[in-house]
Amino acid sequence: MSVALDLFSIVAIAAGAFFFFAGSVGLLRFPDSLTRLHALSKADNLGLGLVVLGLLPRVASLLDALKLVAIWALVLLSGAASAQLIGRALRRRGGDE
Amino acid sequence: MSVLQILDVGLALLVLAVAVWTIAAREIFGAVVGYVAYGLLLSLVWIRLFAPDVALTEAAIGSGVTGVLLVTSGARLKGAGKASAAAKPSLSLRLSAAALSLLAAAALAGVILALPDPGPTLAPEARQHLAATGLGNPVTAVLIAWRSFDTMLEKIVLALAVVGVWSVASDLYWGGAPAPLGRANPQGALLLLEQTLVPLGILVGVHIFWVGADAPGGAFQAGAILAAMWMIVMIARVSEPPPVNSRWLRLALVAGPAVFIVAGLAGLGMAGYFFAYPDGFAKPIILFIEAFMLLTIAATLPVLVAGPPRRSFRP
Amino acid sequence: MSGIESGQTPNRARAAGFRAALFFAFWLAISGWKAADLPVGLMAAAAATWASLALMPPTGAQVRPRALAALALHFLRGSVVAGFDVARRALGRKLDLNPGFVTAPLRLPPGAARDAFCALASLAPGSLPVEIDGDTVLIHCLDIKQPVAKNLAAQETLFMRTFHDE
Amino acid sequence: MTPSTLAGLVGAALVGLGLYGLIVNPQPLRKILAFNLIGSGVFLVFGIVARKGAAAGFPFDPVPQAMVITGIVVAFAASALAVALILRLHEETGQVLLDEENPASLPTQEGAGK
Amino acid sequence: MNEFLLCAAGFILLTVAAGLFRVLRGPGDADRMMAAQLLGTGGIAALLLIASATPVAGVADVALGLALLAAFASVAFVNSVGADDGQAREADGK
Repeated sequence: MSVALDLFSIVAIAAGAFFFFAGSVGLLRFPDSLTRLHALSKADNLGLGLVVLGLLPRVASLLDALKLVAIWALVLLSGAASAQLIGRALRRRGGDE
Repeated sequence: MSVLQILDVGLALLVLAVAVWTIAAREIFGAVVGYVAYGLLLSLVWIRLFAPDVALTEAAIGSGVTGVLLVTSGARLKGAGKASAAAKPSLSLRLSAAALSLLAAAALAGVILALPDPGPTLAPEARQHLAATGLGNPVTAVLIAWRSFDTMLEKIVLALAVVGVWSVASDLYWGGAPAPLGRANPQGALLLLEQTLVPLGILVGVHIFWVGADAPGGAFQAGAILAAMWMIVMIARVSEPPPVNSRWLRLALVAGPAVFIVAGLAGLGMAGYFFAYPDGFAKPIILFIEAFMLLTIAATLPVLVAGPPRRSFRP
Repeated sequence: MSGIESGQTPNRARAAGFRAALFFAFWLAISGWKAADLPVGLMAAAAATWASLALMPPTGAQVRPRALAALALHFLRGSVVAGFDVARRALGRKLDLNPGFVTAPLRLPPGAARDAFCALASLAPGSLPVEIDGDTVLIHCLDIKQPVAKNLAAQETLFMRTFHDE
Repeated sequence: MTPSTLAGLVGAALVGLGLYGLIVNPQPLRKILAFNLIGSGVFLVFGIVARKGAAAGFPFDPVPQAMVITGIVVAFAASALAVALILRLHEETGQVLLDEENPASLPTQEGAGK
Repeated sequence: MNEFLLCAAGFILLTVAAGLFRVLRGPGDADRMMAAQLLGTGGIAALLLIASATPVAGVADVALGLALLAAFASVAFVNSVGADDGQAREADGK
């Protein structure tokens, strides 16, 4: 059982790390600011979500698990809002550098 | 070398790289963003130093609130910064500055390497005081019970900083309100953030205040989080920075140090020395003082960011 | 969540109770359920409810729990697809991008519900609402050949089914 | 090398970096940044002192840590005051350089009205 | 298992640090802000991973605070670009 859970953790966290990697690559490779914003707002939220998912079997109590999920939810909210904020600021400036 | 050591070295190099960027960036704004990133990384370093209390303070104040202060002022100064980029210091000045800095860093590094291990420590005494207060978090106990003088004076420094910032105002505006933090017509995403994040932030702030008695956290960190929430509300233009002659504001600004002094004097009267907490009542008294400190910090930080009054008293 | 604010007292009281329960649950999630901490939790939830009511007056909208679950599932799946989509485009040998703007009509009236919907839409694959102008939203897309506007309309229907007025 | 020694050395390097920036950068806002770098370097040195003082069942000596917490708050207060001064200087004179060759003209009564 | 968690934390830090090249290159300030935002999210992930592998109490609360303030700098940035209080007319030469 614990081996299966460890395996689950490893797979989920590795996948999370992969999405962080993809987000960074996108941030570096994508040609203009707005597409880079996509890379940022979509990949890293998913990455953090998967890391949290992978850590869930390892927590000591249900409470810690709920706290992890709360952290992810807050980041998701912040990420969604700030992506729109930055997006509009870029649009307003005609900022496709 | 274990994985953890490699991680530590990598983190250290990253912190240094971002710090170099903060110093060397050509534009002000790039440097400011570098500093925000730097504060975030630094709180990771503090976790590695077994100092979650400090990590939380660094994340909230060092990176969060300072970041907002610098981003805001950096944008205001942007034009001026570009114009002045030409005025570079001479090579000789830079070389001598580099030599001096190198010397200072090397001397400090030498001291650090020469530190005895285990070093001199006050931890056993802190342990004694911790037992007397009934708290579980040694850092909070040190802040409020044992080294309470330092903390009280630090609160007074905050009040003095507010006086200093306000006194920069032009005479015309004295008694008025600072300029609004946000712009007119905030967009939907900002309103969403303000409507959902702020109540949750209040919960997190109270939680961090409350666990601060026994676990990492406390009035400083919680106050900074509540301050950040108030600032988001002001940036969304749902509330405006209060005028500097508002009685409620002034009460909030001095409540922390005032309650602190009263508690200290009460200790003097009842138990014989300043800040003596009577046996058995230490924990409730400490939490009482901390509650007012929380209020003062939550009020002071946004007031410092909002700056001096910019609008006349009667519009 | 949408529509004209009713301002009736029972309505407001119910909204307050609902939010207070939510905030108290959040408090329990982050702080634990030790009996000694509960009074503080109740006070914190009360403060959060007060702030929430002041910042977002209740409008008498109702939530359908099952539709909410469907909505959450939809956007969770969308978020995963979006992550894969970005990863595929970023890591491909040649950048597979066809960025551009699409305008789409919004049926939700201005207000908190619309803001929340736009936030959710920014998690959907390939689309990022950047500007709302009247009743249309300007969406930046990674690939304008995708049916972004159609997807948005479907999501909006789902959203409106979840939060409905009395 | 222990993690705390490493952090201490980073702190020393940060003090050096900050000092360099403080001297060399002519823009006051950059000087504030540099000053904050020095500050956090000093805090890190406190951090290693706290870590080496682990005793009595604590993994750290709480006294230096408490001092760092007050220090961070005071550093913020100082930064805010400095920023207010710079913004006022900018408002009055339209420039933000601390430069003897271009002395900032003294604020006049008219200038105060924006 | 702990080694794996720390490796993952290091890898995530490394990738978001690579993203920090955007702070160097820009070209716009928004790009810089995005890189800082990415560092914030990655930093939280690394923090949670490190916390799971090393015995430090209270790290979850630190992560909670960071998550709460994740958008804070971006909000201030968006709010201040082209701040229209008559002081900040920058002549961007982009």
